[in-house]
Formats: sequence, structure tokens, C-alpha cells
Amino acid sequence: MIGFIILAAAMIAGAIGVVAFRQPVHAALSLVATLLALAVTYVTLQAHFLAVVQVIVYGGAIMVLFLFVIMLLNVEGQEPAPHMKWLPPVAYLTALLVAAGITITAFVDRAPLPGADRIAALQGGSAEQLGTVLFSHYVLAFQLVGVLLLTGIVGAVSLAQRGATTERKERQTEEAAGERELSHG
Amino acid sequence: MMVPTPYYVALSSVLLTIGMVGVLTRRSAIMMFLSIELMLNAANLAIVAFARQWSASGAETALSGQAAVFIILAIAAAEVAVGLGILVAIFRHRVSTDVDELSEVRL
Amino acid sequence: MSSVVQWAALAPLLALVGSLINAFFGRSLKEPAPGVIASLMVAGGFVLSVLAFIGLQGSDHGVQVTLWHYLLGGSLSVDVGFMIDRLSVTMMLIITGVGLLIHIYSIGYMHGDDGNSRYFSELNLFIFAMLVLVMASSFPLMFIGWEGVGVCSYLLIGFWYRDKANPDAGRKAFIVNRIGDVGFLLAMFLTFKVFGTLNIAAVNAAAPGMLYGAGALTAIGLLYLLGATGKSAQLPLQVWLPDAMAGPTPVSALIHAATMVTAGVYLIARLGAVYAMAPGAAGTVAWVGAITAFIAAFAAFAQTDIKKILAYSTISQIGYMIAAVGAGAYWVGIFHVLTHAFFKALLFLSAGSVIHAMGGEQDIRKMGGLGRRMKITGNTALIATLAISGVPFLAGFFSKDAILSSTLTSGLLAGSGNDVLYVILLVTAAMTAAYMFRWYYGIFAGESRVDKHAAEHLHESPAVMTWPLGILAFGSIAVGYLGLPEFAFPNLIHRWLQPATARVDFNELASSTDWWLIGLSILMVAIGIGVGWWVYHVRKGAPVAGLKDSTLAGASRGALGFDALYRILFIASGEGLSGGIAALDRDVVDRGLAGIGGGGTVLLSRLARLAQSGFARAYAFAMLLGVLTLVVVAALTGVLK
Amino acid sequence: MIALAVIVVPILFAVVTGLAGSRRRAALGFGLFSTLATFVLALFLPGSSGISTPWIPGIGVTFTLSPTGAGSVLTIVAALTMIPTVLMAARRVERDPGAFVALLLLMQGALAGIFLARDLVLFYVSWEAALIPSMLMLGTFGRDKRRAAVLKYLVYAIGGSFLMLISILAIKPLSGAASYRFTDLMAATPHLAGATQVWLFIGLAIGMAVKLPLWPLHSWLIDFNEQNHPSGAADVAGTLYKVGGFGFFAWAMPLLPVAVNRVGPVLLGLAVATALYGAIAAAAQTDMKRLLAYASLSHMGIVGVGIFGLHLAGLNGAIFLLAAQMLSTGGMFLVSGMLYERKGSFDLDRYGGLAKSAPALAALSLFVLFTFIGVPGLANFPGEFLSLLGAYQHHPWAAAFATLSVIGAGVYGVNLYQRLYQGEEREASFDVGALEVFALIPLIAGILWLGIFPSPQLSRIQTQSQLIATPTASATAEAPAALAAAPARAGGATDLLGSTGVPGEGPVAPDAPLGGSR
Repeated sequence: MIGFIILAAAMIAGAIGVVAFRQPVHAALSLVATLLALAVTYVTLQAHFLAVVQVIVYGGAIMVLFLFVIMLLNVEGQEPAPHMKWLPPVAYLTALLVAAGITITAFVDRAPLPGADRIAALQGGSAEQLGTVLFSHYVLAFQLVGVLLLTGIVGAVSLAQRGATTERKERQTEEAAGERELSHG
Repeated sequence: MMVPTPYYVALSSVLLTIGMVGVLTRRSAIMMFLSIELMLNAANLAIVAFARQWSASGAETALSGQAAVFIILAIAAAEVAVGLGILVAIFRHRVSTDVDELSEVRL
Repeated sequence: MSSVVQWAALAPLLALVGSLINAFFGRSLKEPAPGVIASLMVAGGFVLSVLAFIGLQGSDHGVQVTLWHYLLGGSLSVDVGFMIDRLSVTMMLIITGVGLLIHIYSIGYMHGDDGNSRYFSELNLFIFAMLVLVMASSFPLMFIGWEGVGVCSYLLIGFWYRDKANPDAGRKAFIVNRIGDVGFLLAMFLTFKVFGTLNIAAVNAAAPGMLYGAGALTAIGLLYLLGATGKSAQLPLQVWLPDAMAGPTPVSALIHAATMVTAGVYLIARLGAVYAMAPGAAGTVAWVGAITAFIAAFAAFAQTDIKKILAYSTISQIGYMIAAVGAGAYWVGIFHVLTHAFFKALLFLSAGSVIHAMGGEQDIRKMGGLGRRMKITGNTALIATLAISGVPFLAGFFSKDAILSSTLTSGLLAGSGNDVLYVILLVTAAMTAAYMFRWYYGIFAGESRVDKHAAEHLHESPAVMTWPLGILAFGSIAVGYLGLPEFAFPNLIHRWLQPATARVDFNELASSTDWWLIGLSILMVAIGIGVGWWVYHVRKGAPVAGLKDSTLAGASRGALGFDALYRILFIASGEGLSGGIAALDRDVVDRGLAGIGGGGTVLLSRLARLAQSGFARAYAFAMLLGVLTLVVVAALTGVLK
Repeated sequence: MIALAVIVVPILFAVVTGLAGSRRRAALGFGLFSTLATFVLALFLPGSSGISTPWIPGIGVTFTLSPTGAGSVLTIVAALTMIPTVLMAARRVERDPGAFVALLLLMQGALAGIFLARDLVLFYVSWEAALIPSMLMLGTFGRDKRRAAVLKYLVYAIGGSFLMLISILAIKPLSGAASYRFTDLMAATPHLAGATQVWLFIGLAIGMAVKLPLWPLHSWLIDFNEQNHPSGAADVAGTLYKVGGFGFFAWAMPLLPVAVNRVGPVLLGLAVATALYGAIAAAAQTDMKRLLAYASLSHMGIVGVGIFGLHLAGLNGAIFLLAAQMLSTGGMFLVSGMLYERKGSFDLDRYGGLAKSAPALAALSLFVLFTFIGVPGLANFPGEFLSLLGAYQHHPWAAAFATLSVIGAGVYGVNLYQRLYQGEEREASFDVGALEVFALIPLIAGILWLGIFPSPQLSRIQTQSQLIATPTASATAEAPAALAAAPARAGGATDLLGSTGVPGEGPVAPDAPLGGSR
């Protein structure tokens, strides 16, 4: 229980950091912290394989991508929104209500829960067990995710590429113009 | 000692709503994106907690929840790749990531 | 034997072929080819009718020719088929015979008109429709002919369409006829409901088995009467016929005197078995006829148009026929149709000859003394005038006398005031003689009032027009002898038609009484002619001088104000209603529904647009609100459970 | 299989024509070939075999087509009407005739689907599919105020369809039918409780009443016709799409007999109102297209009278009138397009005396007009006559009032002709060209065919009319039973005549040699 409280505190702190930090880089790093804490939480939930994947994919690949983009675009912190000034307070209040509602529901619902002993006996979550499920029951979904990833890659590349080619062309025309000026000059 | 599922759900809901607040209050697309990732992970946490809860039934598909989270992770990766690609493209075009300025779709 | 009769079924087809030839190729044909083709087709029809007439001599029964199946629906089954019996053959002979003469006459009358081929096409189409009407074996087929003749009448009245008055008259005729057609339609619906069939022969066969005087039969009778009043220009739908004189004169002769307008008489005679079982309906028929005869005769006195006088005379004479068939004397009605076809066609064609000679002038105040310049026309017109007036030994005398005696003695009218009807018709007979002699003296006798310019061009019509006049004049004398008074002489036409018409009881009169009645009617005719001779010839009163400014004259000129009344009652209110409904639809139904629906939609859309700010964060917030709703619902159900 | 071909061929050619772009000759060629081929195929519909295969097995939807009954008649006539329509559209639409012809062909395919479908969901799909091309034609090729007209059309059509869809979705689970196939539904739905039937029927009825259209749901029709492309081709398609009556006849009424008995009189009253209302309003119009719109509304009222009169004759007649008015109303709209080409306006005040310079056009118009106003011997008459006659058998007063619309038809009919063609001619115009003659010939041929020989089509329709439960004869024929000692039946007329020996009408020679086409 104590472990859970520590992890929860770390996660909430990290989450607040994500939302509160002005600088995107700080926010991103704060998110990394949250995600790592989450990975540990997965371990406590016997999802060992997922914990590993969480660290590698999320904490590693995705967050690095984020940081790259932030650095590339050189995004800086911004002033509070000029539009919809009413939104932040209302948003806080609504969010509070939602969190309260979910929590109450989670604790109050008296659906019969299986005994803790049987949960303790569970030793799932290893790569082998998860793999068995994924490649038997969810093989189609798995394949589709593969296709989706491929599509995502193609999409990302094409998005990046298009911008790049137009820029290159612009640069080429500018250079050509400059050369012409040079030759004339 | 086993932590009961409701605690995980409560934690998940807190993370989710913090993410929501982020989406609603930050104007930078990058920041909104980060908040969305946070919300996604909050949901994942809940799913994994439920998976543990229901895996106690001993069914063949006991690990369905974890499988779902695995797939969500993969999708999130694709989403981030494409989303950031779009962001970069927009930034190139407009030199800004302020979503309030991107209201052209309005009639 | 019967095969000869069956060939008569081709008669309508011949007329239709003639019509189509003229419609498609007529414009490239040189005059008089269209007229000759049309006449030949009608002549063919006449020959077939004569053959059928001969073929039916020996047998009492008609021949039913079924061509193909027309309508079906549940127990309803209607064939396209012809019933060729003695009644329909009689009508066919009138239609094709008189029709042929008028076609030939038209070759001369319509000479040089640029619508020549169109004219003959429409005239042949009329013959087709009229033959279908009289030959039909079922009511729907009869209705095809019934409306078909109406359509042809509409086309021919508005033949000279460039002058707006002519199409207006055609429109009036068509619409008034359609009112009558509604009666015919409803009558058919009720017939089917009561009899379960629309075959005319089957209805006539079943009618005697019905309850005498049953309400349903009376209703059927009255509805068919409504149809008949439309087509035959009887009260209350008589208003269209005087206007219909806007058409070419041969058309007036053929359609609006000899054939189409007698369709109502034929319809009631054909349905004799039904009327014989429905004394209420029959009495109404007789009264409608008698009153129409009187009113129209009254209206004829003050008219100044050469054709309108004849039009009112036609309405009046058809009133006689209707009265006869109302009395149940079906053969008498048809007999008068026959004699009237001859002398009225002759009157119209004589009038046409005059109009032709006068270069289109129709006002009798500008005529007079024409008999001296147009000998043949004048003499034939005199014969026709004598015949219609009911002068003894001419056709009209015999048929009119038969009508008078049949109304007096009809058992069917026992409860409907036989004697009053008789008196009305007798007085009308005297009036007929008077106004017809006004017509004759005004045009052919006395001093000439023709203006100089027209007088120079006065000429007798060509032979193609005078020959038909002569033949019709002969007929106007001769056909009367087919129906000599029964009590003393052999009556050919009654004997001929008896098997084809329903039997109605008539009271037997003493032979001496019969002679007295004939004497009485001769006396009335003599009085009428005397008055006409005195006022319009001896006193040399101009045709309108005698009755110039009295209220009576005004009433006569306006035909008792039916037109004016209807203009207020139906046309004005109809236009008001129509405009009102159109406005209602435009402003209330359309705008109203559109207003409620459209206004509501606009309001909703304004509200909805508020939500569509275009800011992604606002949409996200909306989603959050949705989540909140779900959570609250879940929490509440969880807590309350 | 022909049934499928009749649907697929026009749709395929629509795609081809659409791909061919805006080339006028391609549009004309493909369009004419497709309509002619479809018409020839449709002629072979009666006697061909139907189709029934599962389509969406999970919810019991099948792909069932049946080339029998009323649907085949309507398909044939619609296919015939499409020939001149495509011809006129391909020649007269200025901008992008290919797209217009493609839309017309799509419309034709969808219409054939409506008429031939014997699965309720397939019927609904076709019903909605036909909405798209008709809407696009109005929205893309219409006149100045087309946006409002499209909006109104869509609101009415979709609003109605939505309620219809609810009923359609509910009808199978509620009745427990095996599938949406007509035969399966027919085995189950008539046994539903009365109240359930009424609610289902009301849903279907509103959707169909909009398309019939029935007063007061007719407002879209007037604007639809007024704002469509002046060639009249789109109006013809719209006329073909007035399938509400067929929907009642083929689906709502056979499936829900109890509801028909309860709600039918209300609908009959509305139909009578529609017939009179349309005829009266038409008489006051000064715009040719609005006049035609109101007049055809009046005809649709008579269709309704025939259908809701619940008599076999009326049911036959109503569907027959629906087929006949495709030709006559379609013809009138094409004629209006021809006149627009001459004068550039639909305002009747700008016409007059055209018969002088265009006598052949006047004659052809008059022929179509006389058909339109129900002159007997031509195509509309058998339908009108049987509709009113059938309704009269159970509801004399309603039918009698509806019959008064005949007078209105006379008024607006001859008024229209007079204002167009008679009187003094304002300015000389030109007579019909070859194109216009070729366009009107199929219609006139069809009018004569239906007008003179209606019985084969009527007997085809009757196979389907019999599925609708009509009040039994004994309940309604009390008057003749009391009156008639021996009520004669049409078939037995000859025997009766021979045996009763009435001195009246001469008995009939049996087996006259000229006859025998029975």
C-alpha cells in the first residue's frame, strides 16, 4: 500500500508538472517521469511485459520524438489564451467533478469482486502469456495494428517529405535567382 | 499486500482529469498533445487494473485487458508519429502552434 | 345474316381512319381531297349501317360484337364491344346519313379555309366518337364516345381560334359538358354498385327484376339525367348551346342540332328498362324536357342572330324529345330525333348558305327578302320551317303529335301531372311556329335590309351545297310517314323499334279523342303561324320590332338570365374559390408549414451555431461535458443501487 | 435475372455517362442506348424469374426482386418514359449534359429497385437512393430559387423517410418474421395487435404520404416542379418518383390490414381533399409549371382515393393511373420545356395563339393534355375511372366529391390550352422539330397502348391487389341484395339475357367472330 501511495504521488506530481510547466521541454520531461512511475505500477499489477514495453516505447521512443519536435520547432512558453477566458476555471471545476464521480463510482459499486487470494495466485503478464493471447485470440487485431503502424509511418514520412521538398525547391529558386544576380552584377 | 482495484481507478481518474485540464487550458498544440498522452496512459492504467481484477475468473482470455493495452500502445505510437508530422507541417506553414489560430474550419 | 350486321362494327373505324388520314397528310392534300376522303369514309359507314339495317329486318335481337377486354377489377369486367340492335342502327343511320350530307355540304362551305384538312379531320373524329357512343355495349365505352363527342364539339366550336370569343365558347361547352359527365360517372358507379355490371344489356335485363320505384333506381335515373342534360343542353345545363354557334355552321348542323345533342335522348331511351322501373326519375325527365322546351322557345323570340334562334329552337325541340322519353315513349323520342335531324340540319344548312352568301353576316336585322335572290335556299328553308312548326303532312307534325299524345297518356307519368305537361308542350308548339316564322320572314321574305355592298355579292350557293339541302328537304317531308298516328295507320318506326326498347304502359284513348287531339294541335300550330305571319309579315315588323323594349323582351333576349345567374353563381364564386385556395396554399399551407418547420430549424441552428466557435478547445470542453454527464449518471446509479 | 438487369443496366450506364464527362454526343449516345436497352429488357419482365439471396443475413435482410404484379407494369412504363426524357435532357441541358443524363439513369435504376424490390429493406434503400439524383438534379441544374426548393424537398422527404425507417426497422422484430422478404413479413405482420399495427402504419404512411403526395404534405412538389431545369426532364423524373401510392399499395396496406381499416378512412378523406384542392388551385395558376404541379397533385389525390377506397377495381385503377400519369404528366412537362424554348418563360400571360405558327405542336400538346385531364379512351381514364368507381362502392360520398375534380380538370385543361395556343398570336414562333417529335412519339404510343388496351396491365396489377384485404362483398352490397331479385354479373350477361326473355335489349349473339381476345 505504501508503495502504491508513493507511486501515485509521483505520478500525480508528474502529471501536474506536465500541465503546469511553461516550457514544453520541462513538461515533456515531467511526463517521462510520470510514465516511468506508471511502468512500475504495471509491475505491481503483474503486467510485467507491459511495464517493459511502457519504458521502451513510451518512455523511450515516443518521448524522444516529442523532445525532438520541441527542439526542432523551438517552441516556447506562451501567454494565457486571449479567447475563452472563462474556460480554465470551468475546466478545473468540471475536471474535479469528473474525478470525484469516477472515484465515487469505483468505491461505491458493490459488484461482487473475486477474492484477493485468487488475484494473488495470478501469475500472468509475462511475455509468453501475453504473446499466446495476442497470437491466438487477437491475431487479427494484432495484424491490423501492424498495418496501422505502417500507414502511420508512410503518413508521417509523406507529411515531412512534402514540406521538405517544397522548401528545397524554394531554396533552389532563390539560389538560382541569386546566381543570376551575381552573374549580372 | 494487494491494493484493491478502486484505488487504481481513482488514481487513473485523477491523472485523466489532470490531462483534461491540460488540454483545455494550454493553447500550444505540443502541450495539448502531451496532455492527451497523459490521458491515454491514465486510461491504460485503469484497463490494466481491470485486467487484473477479471483475470481472477481464470478464463482463457484472462489477459485480454493487457492485450488491449499492448495494442493501444502501438496505436499511440502511430498516432504520435502522424500527429507530430502534422504539427511540423502546420508549423512550417504558419510559424505557430496556437490552436486558437487554427479556426479556419469554422463556417 | 348476323355477319352482315357485325360488319357495322367497322363503321367507327372507317371514320377514325379518315380522321387520321386528314390529320397526318391533310395539309399536303389539295382541296377538295380532304373533304372527299372524309365524305367517303362517312359514306362507307352509311353503307355499313344500311346493310346492318337490312340484316336486322328479320330478327328482333341485336348482335353483340366483343372486340377486346377493356377494364377489370374484382367483379367488374368491361369489354370493348358493340351492340348493334335496332335502336343503335337507327341512330347510326341518322349519324352517317345526315353526317354524310353535311360532310358534302362542308366541302363547299369550308372552301378556301386554311384549316380545311383540320376541319375534316375533326369532323370525322366526331363521327367516330358519336358512333362509338351509340354502338357501345357497355357504359364505360359509351362514356368514351360521350366525352369524345364533347371533345370534338370543343375543338370545332373553337375552330376559328384566333377570335377569342370562339375558344371561349368552346371552353364553356366543354366545362358545362364536364359537369354533366360527372353525373354520368356517378351514375355508372351507382349502376355497378346496384347491378354489379356495367354492361348495358345486362343492366336492362336485370332492371325489371328490381323493386318498382326503388330509391337506387331513381338515383341512377336522375344521375344519368344529369349527364343527359349536359350533352343535350337541357335545364339546368342548357347555357352552352347558344354560345356553341360560334363554330362553323355545318358543325352546328351536325353536332349541335342533328346528332350529338340528341345523345341524352338516346341514353335515356337505351336505358328505358331502368326508367320504366323508376317513375320518379322518369317524371323528372319529362318535366325537365317540357320546361326546357318552353323556356327555350320563349328565349328564341328576341334573338337576332340567325343561328342563335336555331340554337334555342334546338334546345326546345330536344326538350320535346326528352319529355317523350321521360314519358316512356322511347320510340317517339327517337322518331323525333330522326325527323328533327332532317329539318334542323336543313335549317342550319340553309342558314349557312345565307351566311355564306352574305359574307359572314349573321344578324337577321340586316337580312330580309333573300328568298328572291336565293331561290333554292329560300324554298328549302320554308319546307324546314313548315316541318318544325308542325304543319300537317310534314315530318315534324307526326313526331310532335306523337310526343303530345304520349305525354298525355303515359302510365309512367301517372303521378307526375300528365295533363299539365301536355298543355305546356302544346303551348310551346304554338310558340315554335310563331318564332320560326319570325325567323323565316325576317330572312327570306319582306323588304331587303341588306346593305348595298353585301347585296352586290349575294349569290346562290354552289351545287355541292344546294344538293344536300334538297335531299334534306325531301327527308323533312318524307320521314314523317314512317310514324303515322298509330290509332289509325300502320306505324313503321314503332314496330321497328319495339323489340329494342323497354315497354311502358299507355292509356288507351277513344279513337275520336285521338282525332280531337290532333285537331287541337293543328289549331295551335295555325295560331302560331298566324301570329308570326301577322306580326312579322303583314305588319312588316322588323324581326325585333314587335317586342322591342318590354321586360318580356329583355327576359327573352337574355334567355331568362341563366347565363347571368351562372356567371355570378358559379364562375365568379369558382374563380374566387380557386384564387382563394391558391392563395391559401401559397401563404398558409406552404408558408405555414415552412414557417413552423423553417423557423424552428433556424432558431435551433442559431443556437447550435453558438457551440460551433471553431476553437478546438471549446469542442474538447464539450466532450468533457459529455464525459461528466456519463460519469454523473454512472455515479448516481452506482450510489443509488 | 431480367429484374436485376433492369436495375443494373441504367446504373452502369450512369457511371459510364458520368465518366464520359460533359460531351453532349456521348451523353446522348449512352443515354439513349441505355434507356432503349432497359425498355426492351423491361418488356420481358413479365414471365421472367425473380431473385432472392441473403444480403445482410445478420438482421434478416435479403436481396429479393420479383418481376411480377404492379411493379413490372410501373417499371415498363417508367422505362418507356425515360427514353424521351433522356433524349430531351441530352439535347437541351446547356451545361454538363453528361452529368444530367447520368443522374437520370441513376434515378431510373433506383426507381426500378423501388418497383421490383420484394424485400422491405431493399425497397427502402431504393427509395432513398432515388432521392439523391432527384435532389442533385434540382440543386445543380435548377432555376434561380432552387436552393430553397431543395431544402424544402429534403426536409419533407427525409423527415418522412425517417419515420418510415423507424417503422421498417421495428416491423420485423415486433412481428417475429423470418426476414424482411415480403412473403415472410406477410406471414407474420397481419397477426400483430391492432395498436401495434396502427403505429407501424402511421410511420410508413407519413413517409409515403409525402411522396404520394397527400395534402397537406404536398408543398415541396410545387416548388420542386417550378424550380427544376426548364427542359422539364427533371420534372419527369420527379413525376416517376411519385411512388407513395405504390408504397402503400405494395407494402403498407397488405402488411398491416387492421391498421388500414382503422386509419384508411382518414387517408381517404385526405386523398379526396388532395384531389379537389389540387384541381381547384390549378385553375388559378398563371405559371405553367405550377399549374401542372397542382394538376398532377390532383391526380395523385385520385390515386389515393382509389387505394384507400379498398376495392379491387379502385386498387387496380390507382396503380394504373400511377403508370398512366407517368406518360401524361411526363409528356406535359416535356411540352412545357418545348414551350419554354420558344418563349423563355412559363408565364401563361406571355403566350397565346401559338397554334398558328406551331400547329403540330398544338395538336400533340392537345393530345397529351386531353390524356392528362382524363379524357376517356386515353391512358389516364381507365385509372381514374376505376379508382373512383372502386372508392364509390364503399364510400359513395367521398368518391362523389373526388369525382368533382373532373370538372376542375376540364377548367384548368382547356384554360391552359386556350392561353397557350388560341387567340391572336403575339409573335410568330416555330413548329416542332424532329427531336421534339421523336421525343413525344414514345409517350403518345404509350398513351394509346395503355388507353386502348388497359386490361393486360390491369390483370397484372390485380395479382398484387388481391393481397390487400378488402371488405367482403356481403358487408357492402346490402342495397343490391335487397333490391335485386337476380343481380346480374358481367360475365353472365349473355346467359341472363337469353333466359329472362325481356323484350328489351336484343339478346347477344354468342361468340361473335370479331371478338375472342378474352
